Amino acid sequence: MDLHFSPEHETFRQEIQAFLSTNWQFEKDAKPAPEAIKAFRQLATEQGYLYRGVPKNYGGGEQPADVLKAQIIAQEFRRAGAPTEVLGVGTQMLVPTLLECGEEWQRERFVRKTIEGEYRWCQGYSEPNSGSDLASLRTRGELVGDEWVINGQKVWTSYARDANYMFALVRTEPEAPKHAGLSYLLIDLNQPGIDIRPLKQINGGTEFNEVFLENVRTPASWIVGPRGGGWKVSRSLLKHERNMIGSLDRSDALFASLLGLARRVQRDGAPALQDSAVRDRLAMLAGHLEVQRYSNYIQLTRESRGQSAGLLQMLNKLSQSNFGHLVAQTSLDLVQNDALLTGAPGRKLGNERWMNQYMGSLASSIAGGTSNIQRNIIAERGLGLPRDAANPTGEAS
Amino acid sequence: MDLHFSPEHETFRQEIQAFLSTNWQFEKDAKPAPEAIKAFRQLATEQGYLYRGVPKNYGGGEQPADVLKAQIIAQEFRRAGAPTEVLGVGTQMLVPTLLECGEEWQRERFVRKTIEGEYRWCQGYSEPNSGSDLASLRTRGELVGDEWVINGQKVWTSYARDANYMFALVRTEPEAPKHAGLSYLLIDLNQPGIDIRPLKQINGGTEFNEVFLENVRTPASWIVGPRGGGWKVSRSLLKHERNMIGSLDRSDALFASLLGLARRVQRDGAPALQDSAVRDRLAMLAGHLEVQRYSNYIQLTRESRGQSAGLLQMLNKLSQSNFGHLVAQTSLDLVQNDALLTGAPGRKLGNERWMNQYMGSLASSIAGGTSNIQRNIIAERGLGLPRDAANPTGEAS
Amino acid sequence: MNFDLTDEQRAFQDSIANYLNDACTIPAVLATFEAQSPPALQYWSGLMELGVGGLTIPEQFGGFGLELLDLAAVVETAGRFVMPGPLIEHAMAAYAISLGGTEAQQARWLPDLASGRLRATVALTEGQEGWMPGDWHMPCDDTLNGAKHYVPDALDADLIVVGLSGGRMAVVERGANGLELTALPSLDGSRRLYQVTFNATPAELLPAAQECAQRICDVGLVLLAADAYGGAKRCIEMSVEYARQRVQFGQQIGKFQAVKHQLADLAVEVEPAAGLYWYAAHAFDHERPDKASKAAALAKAHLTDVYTAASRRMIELHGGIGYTWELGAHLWLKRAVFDHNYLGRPSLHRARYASMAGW
Amino acid sequence: MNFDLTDEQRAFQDSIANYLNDACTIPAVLATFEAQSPPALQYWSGLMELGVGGLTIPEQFGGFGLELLDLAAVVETAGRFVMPGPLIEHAMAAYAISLGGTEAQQARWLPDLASGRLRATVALTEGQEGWMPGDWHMPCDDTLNGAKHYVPDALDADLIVVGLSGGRMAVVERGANGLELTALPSLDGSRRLYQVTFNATPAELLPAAQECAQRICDVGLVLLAADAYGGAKRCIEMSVEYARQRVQFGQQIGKFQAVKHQLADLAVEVEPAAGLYWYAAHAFDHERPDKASKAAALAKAHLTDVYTAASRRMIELHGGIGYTWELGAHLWLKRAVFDHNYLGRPSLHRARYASMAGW
Repeated sequence: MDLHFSPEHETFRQEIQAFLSTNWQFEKDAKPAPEAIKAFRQLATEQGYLYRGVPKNYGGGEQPADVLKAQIIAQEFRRAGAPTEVLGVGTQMLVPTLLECGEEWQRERFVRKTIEGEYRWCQGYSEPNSGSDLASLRTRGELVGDEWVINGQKVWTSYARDANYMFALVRTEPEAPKHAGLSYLLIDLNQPGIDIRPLKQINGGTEFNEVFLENVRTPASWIVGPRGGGWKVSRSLLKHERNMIGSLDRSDALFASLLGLARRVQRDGAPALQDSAVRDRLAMLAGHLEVQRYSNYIQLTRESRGQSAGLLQMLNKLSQSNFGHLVAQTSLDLVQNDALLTGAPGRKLGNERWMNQYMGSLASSIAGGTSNIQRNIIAERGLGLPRDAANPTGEAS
Repeated sequence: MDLHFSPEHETFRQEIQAFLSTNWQFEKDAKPAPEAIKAFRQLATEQGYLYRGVPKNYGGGEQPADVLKAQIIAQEFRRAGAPTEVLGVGTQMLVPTLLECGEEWQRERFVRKTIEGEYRWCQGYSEPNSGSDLASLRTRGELVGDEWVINGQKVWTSYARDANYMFALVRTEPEAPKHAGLSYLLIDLNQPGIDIRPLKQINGGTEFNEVFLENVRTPASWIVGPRGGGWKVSRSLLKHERNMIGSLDRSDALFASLLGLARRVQRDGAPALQDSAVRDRLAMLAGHLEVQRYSNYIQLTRESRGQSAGLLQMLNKLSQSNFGHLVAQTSLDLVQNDALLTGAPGRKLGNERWMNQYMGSLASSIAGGTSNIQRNIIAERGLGLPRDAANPTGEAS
Repeated sequence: MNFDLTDEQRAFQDSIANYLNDACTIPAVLATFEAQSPPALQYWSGLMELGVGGLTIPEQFGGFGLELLDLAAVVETAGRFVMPGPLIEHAMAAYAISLGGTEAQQARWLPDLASGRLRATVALTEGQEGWMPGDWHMPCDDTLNGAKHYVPDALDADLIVVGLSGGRMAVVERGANGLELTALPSLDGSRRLYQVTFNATPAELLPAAQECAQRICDVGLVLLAADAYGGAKRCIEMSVEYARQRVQFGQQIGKFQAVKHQLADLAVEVEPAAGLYWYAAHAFDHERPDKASKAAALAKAHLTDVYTAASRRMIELHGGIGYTWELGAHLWLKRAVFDHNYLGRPSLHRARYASMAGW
Repeated sequence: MNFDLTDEQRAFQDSIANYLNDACTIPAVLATFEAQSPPALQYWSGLMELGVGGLTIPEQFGGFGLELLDLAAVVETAGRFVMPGPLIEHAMAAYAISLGGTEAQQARWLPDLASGRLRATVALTEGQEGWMPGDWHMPCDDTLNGAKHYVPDALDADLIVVGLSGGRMAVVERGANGLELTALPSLDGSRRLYQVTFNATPAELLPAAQECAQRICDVGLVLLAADAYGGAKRCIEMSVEYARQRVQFGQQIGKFQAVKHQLADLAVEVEPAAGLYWYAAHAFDHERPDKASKAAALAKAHLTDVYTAASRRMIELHGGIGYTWELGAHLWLKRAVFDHNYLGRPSLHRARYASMAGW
């Protein structure tokens, strides 16, 4: 057992640090011009620090998989405040899918422009009547001549207003059984018939949107995988969706803030952190946090050896949501009066910022597979309990 | 709203107190002779204080239903340490069933001797493969001449070794659908073919037994209700099974002991009860206890008016189990080192007595309908969620 | 033994519910969040017409002279509808004048508080926590100087009852000299909060308030508990309703055993807990003040904890739609947070309970 | 970055499991509860033949000189089988002599502790709580006087390492003058407890133990955490197994979504938590003692809480049969309670963690 990095990896870290100190000299709070960012990304990609899983000929960094190097890059880039890969479903979901299931011309056409940030994608999966149950999607696509004509409605589409393209699951084979009737289509959003409406969230944010599609058209060839194979293509993404390191960082930061809150807030004339009930509660949370940390290390270790992290991997999301709920409950007790407030434009945000976490922790047990669906998956695929058609896992049964 | 009893009921209380001071003059710790107890019970029954729901001609007290009078009787008898009704499934389950579903000769033959304690009953429902799912019972009864011949095995039979009779659900109509094949039979245990084996429990107690029946015989007429009607007959008992007052008393006593424990036990050189985490936890439990108390009052009030207590009634058992689990968790934290011990013959019992509650609280979420079955009942019958054949409620679907 | 609401109390709840069912729809409450001006007024007149303002005000001052339980039952119903406006604070202020004012003060203000012509609120905490009388530090001079925080619906109030050092209380009238209101960004937009600053502001002391300051706080605790019970119960009903309608994987989601059990677990927490606020309200009028205070603290702590759990569960159960502004499930969540921390977090009141219980 | 057990550690776990699978069946462990004489011996020789006794004892004294993690991995496996006997206490005693004894003492005792020819236990608390070195009050004189409580498997022990005032430690040998053992009725009958009384009993001081007394306790905390993890994991496996076999209402109970979710919720608590004890064990050998103590406290607190929850859930899930003595599910429940409160309840160690974290 060794929690340090190998000499090889430490050398790699120094290499990165040298690269960054030469090529990214902005202060933490500086706002560099978009061109500077673009140029830096390109350089870092050429060095093989970004888009490591994407071949060079599509504009990627093309490096052998090494989760430890990936972690070192993430750590050092963050420390330097340097731009990382463009975030979003385009780079994180579409690109890996195209690399795995796309045709050559599709990769050439879409990958480079996506990782350079020119094509910005949104995901068209969920529909109003298909939240957990994606197999029941109803948005229809009909092949008319050499074009798909698409009609329907998508929902929970993050950042659709910033996107110029969508990848979507569309029912193209209405006669086929549920899962077999879906195709994975790419759609240009810059056309008539597309109507994007922001969905206001309970915390006042509007990252989500409804997208209405009325006689929207896309070329017949803009299909990834075979007709009716969209479900399978969309599932191939699952292994690319994870970003454990980021989630552990968030938990660490969350806990550190909570501890700070408990130090700042007074209870009975002393910092709340001196109250034995608060100490017990925070130490309990610390236990959960360390569990996440070491589980993360175990997964990194196994993946870096090409082994499967098995059940552990299936537990990450639920662990994470549970932690968020526990933090929410604790913070409500600690913020006292400021829980009655919310952020307002132009007003300095105090402890009421915790109310965003209080609400946001609910989103995390809904988005990306509800906690109940997670439990089905854990029980059936993880623990091997007998499957039951009436116990959905978001999976074709 | 009035938490006091009416003048009529207070007069009744005085009447009871007068009766008790005249007729039960034993000290709290005295051990009166069985004859004295029997004579007292008979007198109290003639006065209409015991067996109030049983007609005089079967030896009962025969009084109009009045839950408040029943509560007053229970309170005053307990305060005086006077004998109450004979406890057990005979008086609490069989007698009401016979009164509701039995034939006249059955009532005459069995009721009086049961309430006088001469006939001691055990219940033959559960079987090894039918815990929650009673409809799948397999013990068979065949009518041979004018006798039922019974073969099979019952389990979880409380106090079977003290009983001389059993009432049992027996499959007499093997061709009929699951629930329709059961009959409710009365069986004399004093015959060959009965083999009673104690089941040792996790806390070392042996109240439960297995009862093996091999060619056991009972007269053809010792059937309550029609052939194949046993399921329905057994369900008619449900409304007699409750004893809310007793359960609230138990919760009160449990909480008072826990508080005493927290006062006695030292933590950081002071009574644990001075620790803010312990205070918070106990106040939280006090909330649950008061919820039970007032829910109990509401139910008493409604029942005394002939109204239904509806959903509240369905929640009692789960509330009670949940409270037991919370107490168990809290006591484990409080008893500290004594949690490592258990009671031993001849040794004065200290704080380790809590380990009995710690284990017993598990029994309460298993016995008499598991907590999961309770949740199904609450959701379907209480909240009106759609029934599902795959969500058992212990009820014929 | 009679532990239940009376037929009259239930009938009154029904008439309030009938009114709010039309007037206080989810879109209407959502609109109050977005309105520039304070939102309370629209429900105020309706409720006052129904007589709510005077329920617990003595008959000689134009009220009905009823008990706190009668009012609490109404607040339960208002809580079901997450009704906007300072119903609870108005009642606390009226109690302060009833119990702490001179006869002249009572005669001057109570009739108009009963009819709803005057609206009142209370200004208690000066910063963090500090809701209970022992925590009030504003000096009690001829005029008031200092600031009070988290004052609900102050802009709309004709009278503000202010907590002062030593547990004293005084009344400040709308537009008084040196009175300044700053709107705070309120999480529960249907209960708008203000910072209230006093600068040599004239105020009228309620001479007997000092002896009953805790009782006035207890009124608030009991009514918050009632609001929480009503809200939590409604959360279950809405969840059940949604679970019966929403179809996923070819069946109503209410058929999934996991959903059933989550709702059953919620029912067991919420449903039997009404008695906590009933008893606390009843004790206010019929028991020694210390016993009533204890019951009020426990009811507030327990029921507002239950409410936050219930509202969170409701949102989760609704899935993505539950997280949308439009659906309005968040109204209950935000009210639950208000009830939870306004007048002090549950753990504070559990600690008070423990002390009052002599632990 | 390499955070996992090694292939060697796993292989060793497997060989222990193979042995215990035959030797340490549920009926065998149940029999130890009922046996008149202490039950540890039957597994002792088997484990010692496999080399467990000497894992962490230095090579020059006949051990393997491995790290605490190597031993903890074995204890995890023993925990899976609720193995009777003082494995943990034996290890604590051996560490006390390794770290605190003179070279002569080491040479005298360690080889026999490594081979298992000698068995050892530890005597720490003197009444309520009082497990950590600062709580030991027995005077450290030429001979020992006083009593220690809750001493596991003392009757079977050749050496008892006793905690003394000022965090000192001394060794008492079997049959020493004035040494008296009284059996206590132990909830976990596979770890029998004794009250040990000393009456002018000769003892040999471990001169350097005072500096490392906390480290010796940390060994115990880490190993209890490992035992708890192994036990909790086994509870899930047995529950899953039963849920796959038991049929009610015409289907395996593991098909019911409620059962699925209860087990999934358990898995999320148990499965990822192994790293807590791994890290604590690793830190013992590779980090500053204060950092290692902190990790040990957290691992013990967290994992033993998880274990009690898992064992209770397992019994509930088994229904009536789970409540029977014969099935043996209670063995895990009782071990969970032992692990939970032996060496101090979780809330105590969370409070210690909070202090060590500088909160």
